[in-house]
Amino acid sequence: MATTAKSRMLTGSKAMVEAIDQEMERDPRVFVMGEDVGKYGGIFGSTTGLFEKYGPTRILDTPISETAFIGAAIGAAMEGMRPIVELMFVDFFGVCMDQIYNQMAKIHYMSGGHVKVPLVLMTAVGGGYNDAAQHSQTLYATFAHLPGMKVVAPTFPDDLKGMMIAAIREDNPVILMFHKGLQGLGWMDQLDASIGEVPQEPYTVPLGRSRIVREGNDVTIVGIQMMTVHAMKAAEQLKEAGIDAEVIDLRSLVPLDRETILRSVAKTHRLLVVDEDYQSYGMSAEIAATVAEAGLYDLEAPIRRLAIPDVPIPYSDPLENFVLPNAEKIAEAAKALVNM
Amino acid sequence: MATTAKSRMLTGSKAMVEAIDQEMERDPRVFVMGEDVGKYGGIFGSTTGLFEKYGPTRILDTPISETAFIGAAIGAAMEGMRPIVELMFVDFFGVCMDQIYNQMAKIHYMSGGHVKVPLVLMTAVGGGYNDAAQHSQTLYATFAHLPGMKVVAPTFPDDLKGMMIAAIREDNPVILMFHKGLQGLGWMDQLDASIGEVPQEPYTVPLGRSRIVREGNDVTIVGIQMMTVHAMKAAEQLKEAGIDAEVIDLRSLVPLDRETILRSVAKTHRLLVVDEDYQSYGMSAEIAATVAEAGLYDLEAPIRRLAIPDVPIPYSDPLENFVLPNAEKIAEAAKALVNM
Amino acid sequence: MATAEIVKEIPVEKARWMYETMVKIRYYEECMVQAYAEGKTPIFNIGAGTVPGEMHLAAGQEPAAVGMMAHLTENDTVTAPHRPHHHAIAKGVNLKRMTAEIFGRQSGLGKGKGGHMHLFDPKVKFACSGIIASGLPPAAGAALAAKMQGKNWVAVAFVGEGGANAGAFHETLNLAALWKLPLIVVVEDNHYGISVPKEASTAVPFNDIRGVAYGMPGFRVKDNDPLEMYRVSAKAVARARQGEGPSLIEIETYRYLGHFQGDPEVYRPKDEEAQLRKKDPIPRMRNWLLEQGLASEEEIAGMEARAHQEVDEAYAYARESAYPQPEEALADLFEPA
Amino acid sequence: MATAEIVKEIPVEKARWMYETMVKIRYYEECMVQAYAEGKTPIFNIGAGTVPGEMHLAAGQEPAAVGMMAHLTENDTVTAPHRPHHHAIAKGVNLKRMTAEIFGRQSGLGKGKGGHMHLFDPKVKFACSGIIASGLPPAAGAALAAKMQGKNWVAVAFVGEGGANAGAFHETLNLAALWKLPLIVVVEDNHYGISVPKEASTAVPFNDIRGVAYGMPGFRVKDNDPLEMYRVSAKAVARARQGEGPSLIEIETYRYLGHFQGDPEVYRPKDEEAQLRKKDPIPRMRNWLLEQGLASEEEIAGMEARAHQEVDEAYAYARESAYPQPEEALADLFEPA
Ligand SMILES: Cc1ncc(C[n+]2csc(CCOP(=O)(O)OP(=O)(O)O)c2C)c(N)n1
Ligand SMILES: Cc1ncc(C[n+]2csc(CCOP(=O)(O)OP(=O)(O)O)c2C)c(N)n1
Ligand SMILES: [Mg+2]
Ligand SMILES: [Mg+2]
Repeated sequence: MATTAKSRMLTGSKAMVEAIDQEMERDPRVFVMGEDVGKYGGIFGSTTGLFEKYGPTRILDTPISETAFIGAAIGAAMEGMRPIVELMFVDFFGVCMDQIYNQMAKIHYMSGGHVKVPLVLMTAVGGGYNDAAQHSQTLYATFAHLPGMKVVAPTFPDDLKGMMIAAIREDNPVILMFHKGLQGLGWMDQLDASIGEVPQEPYTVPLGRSRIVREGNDVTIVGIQMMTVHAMKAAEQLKEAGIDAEVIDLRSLVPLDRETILRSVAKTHRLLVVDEDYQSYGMSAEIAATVAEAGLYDLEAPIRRLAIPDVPIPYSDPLENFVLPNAEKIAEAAKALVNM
Repeated sequence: MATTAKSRMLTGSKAMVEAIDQEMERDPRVFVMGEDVGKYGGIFGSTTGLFEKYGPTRILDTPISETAFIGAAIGAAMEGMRPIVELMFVDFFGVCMDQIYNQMAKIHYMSGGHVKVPLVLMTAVGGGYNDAAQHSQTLYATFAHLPGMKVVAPTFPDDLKGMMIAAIREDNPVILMFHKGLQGLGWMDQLDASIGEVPQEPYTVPLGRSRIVREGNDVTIVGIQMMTVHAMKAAEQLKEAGIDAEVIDLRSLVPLDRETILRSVAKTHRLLVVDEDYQSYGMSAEIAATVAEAGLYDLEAPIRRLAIPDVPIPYSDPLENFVLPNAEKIAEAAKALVNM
Repeated sequence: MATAEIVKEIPVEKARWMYETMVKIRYYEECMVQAYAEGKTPIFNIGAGTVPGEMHLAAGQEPAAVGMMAHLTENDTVTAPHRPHHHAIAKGVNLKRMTAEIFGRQSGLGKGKGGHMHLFDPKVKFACSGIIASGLPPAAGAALAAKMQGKNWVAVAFVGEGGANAGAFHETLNLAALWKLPLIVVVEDNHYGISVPKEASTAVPFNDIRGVAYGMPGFRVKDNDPLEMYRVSAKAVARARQGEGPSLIEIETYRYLGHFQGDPEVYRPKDEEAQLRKKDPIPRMRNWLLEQGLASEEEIAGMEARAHQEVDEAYAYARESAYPQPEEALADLFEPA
Repeated sequence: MATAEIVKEIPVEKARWMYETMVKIRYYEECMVQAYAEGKTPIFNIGAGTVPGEMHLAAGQEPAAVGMMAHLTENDTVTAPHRPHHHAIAKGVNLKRMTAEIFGRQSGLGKGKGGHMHLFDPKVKFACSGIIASGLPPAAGAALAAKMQGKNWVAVAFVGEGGANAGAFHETLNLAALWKLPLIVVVEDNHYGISVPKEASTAVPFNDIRGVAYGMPGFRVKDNDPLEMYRVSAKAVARARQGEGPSLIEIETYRYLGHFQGDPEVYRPKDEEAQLRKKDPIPRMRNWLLEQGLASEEEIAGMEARAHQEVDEAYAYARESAYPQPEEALADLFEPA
């Protein structure tokens, strides 16, 4: 997204709120539902100020009844409304997945395309702040595996705004995951990546296209959200070691921009996939499989995956740090790959 | 499993019932819960005759409250019981996944190994009989992606018995998926594979080991359950075309027997993975990634996946046939691979 | 059957509509028994024949559908469960395209993608789903949308008595009561959830009392009585339209057939169906129409003929319709941009 | 505070135990406020400091825990939600290892893997979980296991008033009532689910009435009264032990602190905490013990000192304990064969 005269520095959460706000102004059918989205402004700040502006008829605090209120969003969408509904932590999907994957995601198909379900389900993902096994997951692949919903996970503030607006305007259900650590919340680690230039005007960033956030020739590193941020830091370290890494920020899991990855691997001949989700049966496998199918002859080294090693996220600092990929581990893996 | 003097031909469902029966006789802590597991004997015959033998105190019909009764099985397991609980169709996981993946699968880890959850969750998977989008899925990867539970999916009657007994004796939670089409039910397509020699005595088949159901040198075909059966048929067709396929029946998704696959690919140099689950972010990706990581140099052709093409399972015959892999499609894909 | 009193409350054309629609539903289900059996004899194979897959029929449960739907218009939403034909027909779903869908044809409501548990007719705001109680939350959402748009439209969700023990039931009733949504939840108590009788699934004898847990009125209709269902539904719909909030209705109804076609029915007394059929609501309503002078034998015969004809035409349409092309399986996943 | 009557029902040692335990809980939570703040000033960073991650404290909610736990033994099961310290302490969870767990140490209950929302002490059959209402089904399972084993053990599940609107609540109460399980569900009404007040989440003013939906007794305890909680719990536990089935209790209680530490609390009146603290159950119970002659000032001082010392020792133990080795993250996924 090119910055314009009218862009300012915004945090991830402010960028997202601005997107929702502008769309609510534009389209009276847009409304927000979720736990603590009202006065509280969303536990992760995804609705800050909107209750004050739009009041309780468009910003609806819900009971702790995810099946009922996410299902209600689906029903409202089927009637022509354009709900944005928040699942507070993605980890809670287990209490409401039937509505999400058997109803929301399948109705368009089962109806032969006659029923639209224009809905944005936004949800917080990610760990790294010791919130333990039930509040730290990303579950990217859990959603991306099940057909009928777009699944996007923007990393940077400008994409958070542009993809949120695109998601709201989209006539299909979209799961929009935002990473807690990249929202620029005052009570989390302050990361540079969580603040960025964001144009003031409404704009859309197309769903389903990755972005090359660093060009390079020696190795392709594919990441998403926090792993993109770590990969970019790793790329700096690699540069010092004389390795020129290309970093792709996936941004979207469904649709998956396979072309960009394949093109990059055709150039670098080496692929490292980094994922904050569980390794097995995850996003890293899908990227690897894509290249093993369609880019095999480009590879000059085995594909390498770096992800959560198939255990729940442990609470204690040394344990959680051990399972989470970070810049050092990425740099190390990339080096090993290049030296193969 | 070597057949013995005391083995008979049994259907998949009878083999499974025999396993449960023998374990219930052996261990008074074993009991069964689920919808219609009582007088009805299980919609897919997984408890036929057990209610008559053990009565309502050990074979418990439940309300349609999957969260409550699967959660109750977890609680009972934590108290030293050894419940077998049935989720009638795997497709219904969305109403109870929190209990399954956030409680059942994580408690052992979160407790530092101090709390055991010895539980078998058995569930029916698979399509091919026009039961449409909400009753035809396998969802192999949905479960296999989430750590803390073993996920097994036996294909043949002898494995159904042996793996069920192993699962019941296992001190960890096990998801045991059985394929509706391979249970030998009187009201389904009659497949040869759904009947087989099954030893009378109790025995276990270790969880986590695949089985090579056909040895060959030209291409490795990895399948599970119905796809294994189709792959074996395809292998016959391939034989006529002069292609000698090795067919691996995965049997277990977690743990995943990566060694057998790698060894096979080291021999055949070609890999085709066939899956009745959705293709993207699925089992086929994990197998492909495993080989792209650890067996890349063995490959003489790109890896090929054949799976549900990322749409919900459609109802109508021509549509469902189109999305389901079958022997012909497998043979075709294998031929293309060998001729590459 | 309710006594003469109800005559004052029910317009004659509604009474006739209810009767004719019950006949239509019953005949539809009877034809489906036949169609479903085609290609499944001598060996029953669920995936074979003209209409493959699971088939849950509603013969005997007509009163729940017609008693409620008599009060609804095309603007009101209905969600139904896995046993949806009676609701669909009473709601005015396009019968030809519904039948074509069940036959898996391209001209079906869902182009053959949905099937009998997944019928969607947005024109009359009808939807159903094969997951127990999953229609309740979306119905609440439709009610919410009506409220937000300032319409006096209502939404009705049907669920079996077995489904009233699902979490979605509780969550939805609480949400609807809390937000005073124009939602009505109708529990069809046909005594069984597949093989499990109500007393083995439900801690209370009747679900109407569960309204107490949400401060919402609970109504109970006994004896599968279409007129009583009409009366009670009138109250619930009026409340909803007037912004007074949701209601809960439980109707005692009869499931004549197995849970699904092919059900061995080992779990119920052999003569249960026959006993239930003795109380069949259709002849009861027929007699009542005659007794009350609301329709003559001739008029009734005309209604019956019309109902049969419409059903016959729908089946004929389905049979004549083409199957979808295989590759169409890949279409309709997403709405194009 | 209940009047003199209760003296006849409550053995003196129970009354003293309740007081001492309330003091212990309160002091534990106050120490946790401090420990949690360490390393989080001047800038609050949830992932920093001695005790990182979310922290939900129960200061003010002691009566719910002690009034119930006074009736339980080590054989009875308790499941608690995300705000579990008061239940854990009253249930007799190993305080040192619990604190070490919260501090993320190797000597913790879960070797540092669980954290404050995931405390498991199988010795006293205590478990908790961070997912709302997720402890109810397993508690029903523990009750089922007791019943199957012919034991008169009971299971108690605690849940917030916000959690009483989750589907798991409905499903579990129905199952427990249906099977007459020795289960007691205690709803702690601290008026908020994070920021959402009860009247914005719950369609009825009080949850005790929801017992009606399951044919089960519903009890209500007002004013955060530990003695009344004791009395009501006695009835519910006795019923359960005698095989008469489950009960539902709602207690009106007070959440003095934010939902979690760091909560900006924009949603509640500034003086609410101060108002609630005026009715603090701990001094009320202290006065009552004195008035009723159940303990002297000296004895009370001794109880308080003992409670403080135990807590201090637990915190000291935690601080002295080592962190786990990083690679231990890979252990404990599965029970070895
Ligand atoms: C969540 C879920 N659990 C289980 C099933 C399987 N199932 C289909 S119909 C049925 C019984 C439903 O009983 P009831 O609600 O009384 O409706 P009825 O069949 O009597 O019309 C069950 C258990 C399902 N479809 N969805
Ligand atoms: C299923 C689920 N939904 C949402 C949350 C987020 N959450 C954590 S605590 C809480 C509020 C709980 O309120 P209540 O049940 O009244 O308990 P209290 O916090 O007041 O003790 C919420 C919404 C969760 N943990 N689990
Ligand atoms: Mg029923
Ligand atoms: Mg609360």
